[in-house]
Amino acid sequence: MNNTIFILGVGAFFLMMIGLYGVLTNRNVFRLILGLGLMETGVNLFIVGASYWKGGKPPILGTVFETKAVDSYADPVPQALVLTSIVIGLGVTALALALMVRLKETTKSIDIIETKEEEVNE
Amino acid sequence: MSAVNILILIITLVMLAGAAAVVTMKSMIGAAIMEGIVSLMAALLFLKMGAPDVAITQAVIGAGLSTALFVMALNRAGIDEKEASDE
Amino acid sequence: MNKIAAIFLIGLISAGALGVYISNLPGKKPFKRNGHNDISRAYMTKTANGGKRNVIKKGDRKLENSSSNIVTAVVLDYRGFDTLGEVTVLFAAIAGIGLLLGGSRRRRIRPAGPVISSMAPWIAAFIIITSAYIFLHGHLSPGGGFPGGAMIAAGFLIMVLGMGSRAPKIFKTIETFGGLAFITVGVIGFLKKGSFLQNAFGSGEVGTLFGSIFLGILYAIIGFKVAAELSSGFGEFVAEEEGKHE
Amino acid sequence: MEIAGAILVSIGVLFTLLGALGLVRMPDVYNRLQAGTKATTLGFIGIALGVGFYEPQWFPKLILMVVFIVMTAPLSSHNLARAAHVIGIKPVGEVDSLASKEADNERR
Repeated sequence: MNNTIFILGVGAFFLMMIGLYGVLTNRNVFRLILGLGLMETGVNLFIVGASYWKGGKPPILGTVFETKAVDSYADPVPQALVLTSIVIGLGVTALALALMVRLKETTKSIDIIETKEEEVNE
Repeated sequence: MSAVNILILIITLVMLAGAAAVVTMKSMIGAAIMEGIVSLMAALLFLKMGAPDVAITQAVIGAGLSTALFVMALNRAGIDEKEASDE
Repeated sequence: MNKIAAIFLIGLISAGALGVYISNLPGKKPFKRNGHNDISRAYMTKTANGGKRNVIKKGDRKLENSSSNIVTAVVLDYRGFDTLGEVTVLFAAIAGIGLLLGGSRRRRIRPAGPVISSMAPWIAAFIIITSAYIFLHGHLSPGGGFPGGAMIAAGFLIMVLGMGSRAPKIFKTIETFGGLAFITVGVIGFLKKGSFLQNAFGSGEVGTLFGSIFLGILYAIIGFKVAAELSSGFGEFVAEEEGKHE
Repeated sequence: MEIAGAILVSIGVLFTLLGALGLVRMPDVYNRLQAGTKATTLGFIGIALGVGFYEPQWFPKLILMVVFIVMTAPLSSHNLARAAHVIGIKPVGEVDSLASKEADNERR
């Protein structure tokens, strides 16, 4: 039954592509940061969705043990990778927003076309 | 199509619609809040995939802190909504 | 770049990538071993029962770290170097925010209305207690240091926005000592067991709070560190009221 | 036990539906906030207690969730209404008593 993994993979891929469209077509720095956030969410969904299989339980043993095969749990390694990736994404977004605030204070604009290099250097 | 499939399909479609709204919306605060909705739907998808740790982290960070951070940065920079047209 | 060119480029990428993706989807046959490759299988069996059998039984002891939550075991024990590097990256990002936005601005923050400012400390206390539960039980239930620390930062954000108080200076100290404590735990593992970040505190019964004291200590350290970093970093973004010196 | 849970969940779903209808039907921001917050709070309480009847060991956490919702939902709706009033959205009716009260305060 691969319908679900297909839906997840294609949905995550289209989320990435919508974020890429937002990054390519906007000149507003704030919208660029929003597009980067969309792309990041899409990549995280794709990594975890690639390890999905039907009926996979959350990888938590619980306090009441039964005799269970290890194969009945979902794969924990992509989840661990994505767990750290989300927090790093927040740090990167915050740094980008701080740069945007400085850009606005320096050049009175957040448009990437109107911002000239000489103005920044003054 | 089982019931789980239909649920995942609906959540994915809502998420993609929210992402399209982020890209096309005029108002910047509205776009930031829409990004929060996309993160919330992604958290639901993580939960359906059997990853509750990632779902909690995505819900707290993506839908809560990140949206507040966007709005606070707009406010701190003093960006007006009127100059935000990108055409 | 205009929109037509962007749509054309995205369509090109989509066609290529989706073609590769669909042609590589497995057919009727399920993935080999339900999709677990060898390394995640090894992590799961080692966490569960020392890598001997394929099943998990009640009362298993003498495990490697005796954590119920396998994701926690992978994040903190088997891939502890990754987590150390990740915390360092977060520290670098927050230090960059402090460099960019910090300064000698000491104006008064405008508090919210009376209803919010009188109710904000109670809500912040509730959020902080919940997040302490989340990061102390990181090896028993879903959660852990990263979401717990982010929730503490959210609580402090509510206090800052609602009551107009500033983030205190002690956060920088907590951040520094958090990093030092993480490395100290790693060095203790090096001295006692011979390898950096190895489990030096032993392991007890699976499913109890003190059964896996090593992961508990590490996640508490990470929780405090992430909370201090995010709180002090977000405090820089709060807009201040112009002109009023009080 | 399960019948009581089903009844509570049904009440919660009904109130949430009424809140959603109110969001569409109501004329202005303040009425919409009223519908969207109060009905949804009651709906959430019903759903949480009903789920507690289905799974009795979750009951303490559900009670904590209800306490949190009851603490925060009125605050958020109050703050949204205050923000809408600050940026100058007029209510639908003729009387704006809060504006006249603030005008009184400024005159003093």
